[in-house]
Amino acid sequence: MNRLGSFVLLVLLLVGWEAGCRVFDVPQLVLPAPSVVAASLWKGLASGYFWPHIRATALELVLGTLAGCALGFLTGVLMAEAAGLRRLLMPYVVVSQVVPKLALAPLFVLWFGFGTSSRVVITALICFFPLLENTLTALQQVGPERLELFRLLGASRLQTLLRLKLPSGLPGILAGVRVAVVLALVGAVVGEFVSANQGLGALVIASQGNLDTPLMFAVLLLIAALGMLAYQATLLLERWLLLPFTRTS
Amino acid sequence: MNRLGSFVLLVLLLVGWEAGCRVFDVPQLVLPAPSVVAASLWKGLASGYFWPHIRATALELVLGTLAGCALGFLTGVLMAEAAGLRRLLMPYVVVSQVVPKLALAPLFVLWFGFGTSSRVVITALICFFPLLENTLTALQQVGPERLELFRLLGASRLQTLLRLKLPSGLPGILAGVRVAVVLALVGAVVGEFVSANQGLGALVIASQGNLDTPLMFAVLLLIAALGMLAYQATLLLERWLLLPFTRTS
Amino acid sequence: QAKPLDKFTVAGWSKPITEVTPLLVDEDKGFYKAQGLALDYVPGAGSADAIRNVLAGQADVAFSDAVTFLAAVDKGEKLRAIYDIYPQNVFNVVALKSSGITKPSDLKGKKVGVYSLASGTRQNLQVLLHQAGLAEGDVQVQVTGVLNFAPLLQGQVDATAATDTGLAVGRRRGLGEVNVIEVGKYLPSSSDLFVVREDVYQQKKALLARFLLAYRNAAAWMIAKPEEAAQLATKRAIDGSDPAVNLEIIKLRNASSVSDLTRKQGLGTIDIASLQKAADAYRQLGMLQKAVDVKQVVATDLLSGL
Amino acid sequence: MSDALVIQDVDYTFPGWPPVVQGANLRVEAGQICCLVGRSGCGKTTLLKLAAGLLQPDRGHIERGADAGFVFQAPTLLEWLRVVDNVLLPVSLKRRVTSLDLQRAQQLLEQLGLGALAQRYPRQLSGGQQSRVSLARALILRPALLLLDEPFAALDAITREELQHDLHELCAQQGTTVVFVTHDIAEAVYLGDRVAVVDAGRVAQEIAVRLPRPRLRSSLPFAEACTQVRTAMHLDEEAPA
Amino acid sequence: MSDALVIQDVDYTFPGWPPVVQGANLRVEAGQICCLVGRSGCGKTTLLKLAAGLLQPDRGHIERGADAGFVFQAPTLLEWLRVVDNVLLPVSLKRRVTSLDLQRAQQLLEQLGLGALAQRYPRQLSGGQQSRVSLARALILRPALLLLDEPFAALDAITREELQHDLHELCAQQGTTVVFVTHDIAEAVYLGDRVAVVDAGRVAQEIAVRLPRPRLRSSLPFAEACTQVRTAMHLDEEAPA
Ligand SMILES: Nc1ncnc2c1ncn2[C@@H]1O[C@H](COP(=O)(O)OP(=O)(O)OP(=O)(O)O)[C@@H](O)[C@H]1O
Ligand SMILES: Nc1ncnc2c1ncn2[C@@H]1O[C@H](COP(=O)(O)OP(=O)(O)OP(=O)(O)O)[C@@H](O)[C@H]1O
Ligand SMILES: Cc1ncc(C[n+]2csc(CCO)c2C)c(N)n1
Ligand SMILES: [Mg+2]
Ligand SMILES: [Mg+2]
Repeated sequence: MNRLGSFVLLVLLLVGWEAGCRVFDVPQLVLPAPSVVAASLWKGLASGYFWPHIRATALELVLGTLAGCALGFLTGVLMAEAAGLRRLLMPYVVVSQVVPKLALAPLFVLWFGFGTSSRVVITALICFFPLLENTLTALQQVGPERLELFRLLGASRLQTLLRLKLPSGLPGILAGVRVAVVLALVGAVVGEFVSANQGLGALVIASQGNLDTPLMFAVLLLIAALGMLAYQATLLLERWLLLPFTRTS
Repeated sequence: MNRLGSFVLLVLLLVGWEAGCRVFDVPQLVLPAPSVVAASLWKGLASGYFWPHIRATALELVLGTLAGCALGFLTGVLMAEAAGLRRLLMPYVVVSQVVPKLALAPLFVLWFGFGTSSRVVITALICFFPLLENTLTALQQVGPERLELFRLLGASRLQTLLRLKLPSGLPGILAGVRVAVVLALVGAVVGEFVSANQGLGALVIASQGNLDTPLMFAVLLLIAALGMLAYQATLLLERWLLLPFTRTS
Repeated sequence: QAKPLDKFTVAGWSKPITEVTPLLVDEDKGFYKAQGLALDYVPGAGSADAIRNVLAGQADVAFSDAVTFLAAVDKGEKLRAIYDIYPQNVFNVVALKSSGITKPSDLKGKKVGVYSLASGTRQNLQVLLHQAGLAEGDVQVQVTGVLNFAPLLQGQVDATAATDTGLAVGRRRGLGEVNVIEVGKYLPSSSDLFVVREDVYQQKKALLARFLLAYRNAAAWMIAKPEEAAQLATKRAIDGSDPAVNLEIIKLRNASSVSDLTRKQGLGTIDIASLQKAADAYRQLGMLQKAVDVKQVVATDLLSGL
Repeated sequence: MSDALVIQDVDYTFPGWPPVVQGANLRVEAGQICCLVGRSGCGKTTLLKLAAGLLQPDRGHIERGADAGFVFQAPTLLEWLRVVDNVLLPVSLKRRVTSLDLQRAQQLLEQLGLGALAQRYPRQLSGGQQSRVSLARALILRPALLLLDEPFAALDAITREELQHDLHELCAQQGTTVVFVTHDIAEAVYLGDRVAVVDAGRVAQEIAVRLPRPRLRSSLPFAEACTQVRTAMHLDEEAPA
Repeated sequence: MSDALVIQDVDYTFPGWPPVVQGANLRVEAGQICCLVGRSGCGKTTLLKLAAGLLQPDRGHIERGADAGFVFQAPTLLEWLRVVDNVLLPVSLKRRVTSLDLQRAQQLLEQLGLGALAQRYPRQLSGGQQSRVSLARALILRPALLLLDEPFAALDAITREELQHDLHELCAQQGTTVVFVTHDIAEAVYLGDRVAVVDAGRVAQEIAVRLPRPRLRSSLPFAEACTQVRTAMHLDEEAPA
């Protein structure tokens, strides 16, 4: 039903866009009509032109997400467990977030080289923050009576973390993962803007330089599709992880 | 104590950086020493060169954060209340997030002009997602027995939302605000990369074009300071809002 | 007060930087006010932005490099170039002295940096390679970002494509001994043009002519009084905090603003023949799909009336 | 007299599990107090939630007046509101809280022995105090029907007996109908006009308690009524030796 | 015999509030059952948490053996674990769960009347069932000291009396020391070797119950012991008329 609604909405948007482009005779350089974009997309896919780029970005996305989520989660756990560490490190974390990666990307290249790794680092750096904040908050929200229970049972700090705080903070943490996955793709693409010869981000820039706006939109579409895919995968993971909270039998 | 620790860490980092630059004779173009950056920073501040740019970025940050948080919060509430709406709109929201704003910024200019507004829109668009996801999750985590209570008391949907779901979801929502505020600054700066004559982002680009790395680092420092300020303000707001949960008397 | 000023907007390829000082000093010098214009500068990140803003009606005239202009025409956009801002080719390829790279053919197999895949540096690198019978595939093109000399210093690229001002600033920032291959030696052609939409050109000739006159005066002033321009840039240009650097940049731009033709026929005169040659070269390189007849897309009448 | 609550032939099953309520019937006349007793897990809470409209019966039919006060088995207080605001919650959801409401809340708390705790947060109360706050919350609007799920379970004998007395007075005064779940047989007999014994999701037996008020717990008829309920619950074989 | 729990001159104050426990003294000999009774809010739970080491006394001194089982006043189950896993939680925090542990958990649940519910989640249980699960959790490791905070408050009379019996048997067999908070005087007298009356944060009086086991609730000495406790609690003025 809602998939249908979503689809109908999509069709309406596309038709409106196409009509707008034709009626107002919008220059292709400014905003290409969907039909033109579709043609460009099809051409790129059929000729195999897009595939290496998709593969490059997907690889960075996966590696960056894994690294960033691991980092964000671990830092969040550490900071939640040691308030002192939080006060010590949080300023640096905030700085690492607000400083535009785009400006630092040239320096990353100096440090990490031109390979995939420099972009994986950027991706990880961009996506680790939401997970950090959500983990931090979720772990601190455990009811005091449960903490008392675990103290009574002589649970170690690690056990309390793994067996109590993590499961009960899971929904909040997973909200952070959803945000992180989406940001990771942004990170990967932005990293490619600056320093990559391959990948969807590099294609965007190249198409901008060629004034090939239809190609740029086609690439943006691919990026959107990749993002949807990653997001849906996260939702599936989430549904599976939250089963114990939702199962009725 | 930890402020002290954080400060000591900072000093150590700076000293190490300075020493590294001097010992290895790193070209300024590659990585300027802190002393050089400090000089550039001081010059810009003293001459008043930075102030209009700081003001421009701060304005965008404030307006964008307000708009983005309002949007993210409201969308989150709507999606939490109407699961159908979530399935309908979420794909579009995800697309709006993964499509790189940097690529779209030129189009934003066409739609919203060259004024502050186009950057406020970008900022809002970038920072609304974490708040959306966290609101969505936090509102759905209310205990079923509390919902039953409110049903029994004949509370309207709005009342249940305002008087039950919001207060009990507050910690999670505020985690989203913390992420949003930080992302908002990134959004403002990235927006300025493309379409601004003024602002710290514009200054970064200008300094890069001039190969003036010390200036670039000085501007990045300003951005970091602005980010810290915004983040600390959020923490204060949070502490105040969560008083009822933490007060002991 | 006399009659109200007409709003006039220039879309640039950059932020309001020292290079474009003639567009930034109206408050001080009044070149445009004198023509009844209230000038506005909208920034961009590359010439494509400038062209796009003009096409969308956000600006009246675009400050665009020649390649981007020709590519837009090639894509079927109705545009016209009305003023040659820099008749000289400002692009070059820079290598460290120690690399032994001195001519285009030395680049074979090397790693060469460009600002971005969208930039004029890349297109001009291609031109250069073509001269040596090489194609882009014969070198490793590496995107470096605008801080392009840093990887060069660090040895992460063997050479990097740049502009004359970029190189000058780089030298100031401690680039050291380098070999410079100037693209202008191989393809002497215009770097940047003022570009307008065909319909605007047809309908607002008078207005455009007033603007061009004002710009020509401003450029002439900058050539005549580089020190004053450098001083004003400290106030008006976003990157102009150091007057000495400003002066160097301004002198370079003054040099690229004049050619034999402009000395004869006045600043801004478009050299149709050399632009046609460039267009043909770009076509050969595959940067353009169709043959562009330059005569059809430039306008000389606006300047000749001045 | 009219019925304030009618439960007729009601079934309820949690999806995927065996039925919990099966063929339940209960009528409570207006102004009466009906006590529900029964073994743990027999379906008392479910029945009460059905009566309150929180659960929809799979079959059968339920009738009741509009406003009901409910005390959950667990206190369910809002931890970000002070005690007095928790008590006033039902009022504040209906209209602006007046100083009269505040007064009444304070008076109720006083009566429940919590007068000094009005400005605390729930986390600062003992278990029994919390359960009394939730009772005050149910009473603040003077509903015509009270559905109470073991409201006194966490209270000591003295407080409990005082509150039993107070509750009865209050309900008699205002003509409130009460359905009262309890595990304490003496409590059921002291309070109830009728005691309904619930077993396996239905009302197995109803015992009218026709003792005059005030009821003396030490009196013989009282003990006899208790025995009657114990028998109905199969309790009078003394606990296994 | 040695003492399994010693509370000596203990004070406790929640910061910013009046003292809750003041000069509390209690000794429980190994293997004894000591019941705590007292008015709601008098400090029983606080005392128990002090005994368990969950709160640190401001003054005074507490001694006890290493392992203690605790039943909180509210069940406090982990909602993402099935009943049996909740019961096995203490084991799984100590070591790998063996099939023997599983067997024992199942048997405990059986004994508490929850045999059929082992695979449910806590949200699928009634209030009394949840409180029994938390009791099973406290018993699974056979601790030498049990601290129970109204474990049977949510249970019906039958289940309750059965469990009182079972608990006593179990503790007698294993020599377990028990501190048992309850509001039910008969329960205190049935279970306790001693009944300690708590008032205003201290043990106001201790009453030894020297009845032979099994104790008959209907016997005269039993009733006398109850009266004794009621008197100590100033309860024997019959509830106000
Ligand atoms: N966190 C707290 N802050 C302040 N006061 C508290 C806090 N917790 C409990 N108290 C107070 O301490 C007193 C003793 O509480 P405690 O929970 O020990 O009572 P109790 O004897 O167990 O009562 P009940 O039988 O109702 O469970 C109560 O009056 C309560 O209001
Ligand atoms: N969500 C649920 N899903 C499945 N079964 C449930 C659920 N909630 C309750 N039950 C079962 O329904 C039965 C009746 O539950 P109910 O809460 O009505 O019992 P009760 O009489 O109130 O018991 P108690 O005296 O222990 O509170 C119990 O056996 C319980 O296990
Ligand atoms: C004199 C002059 N210099 C540079 C450019 C444009 N340009 C050349 S390379 C590059 C990369 C920056 O992203 C840009 C914008 C121009 N048109 N004219
Ligand atoms: Mg119940
Ligand atoms: Mg207690």
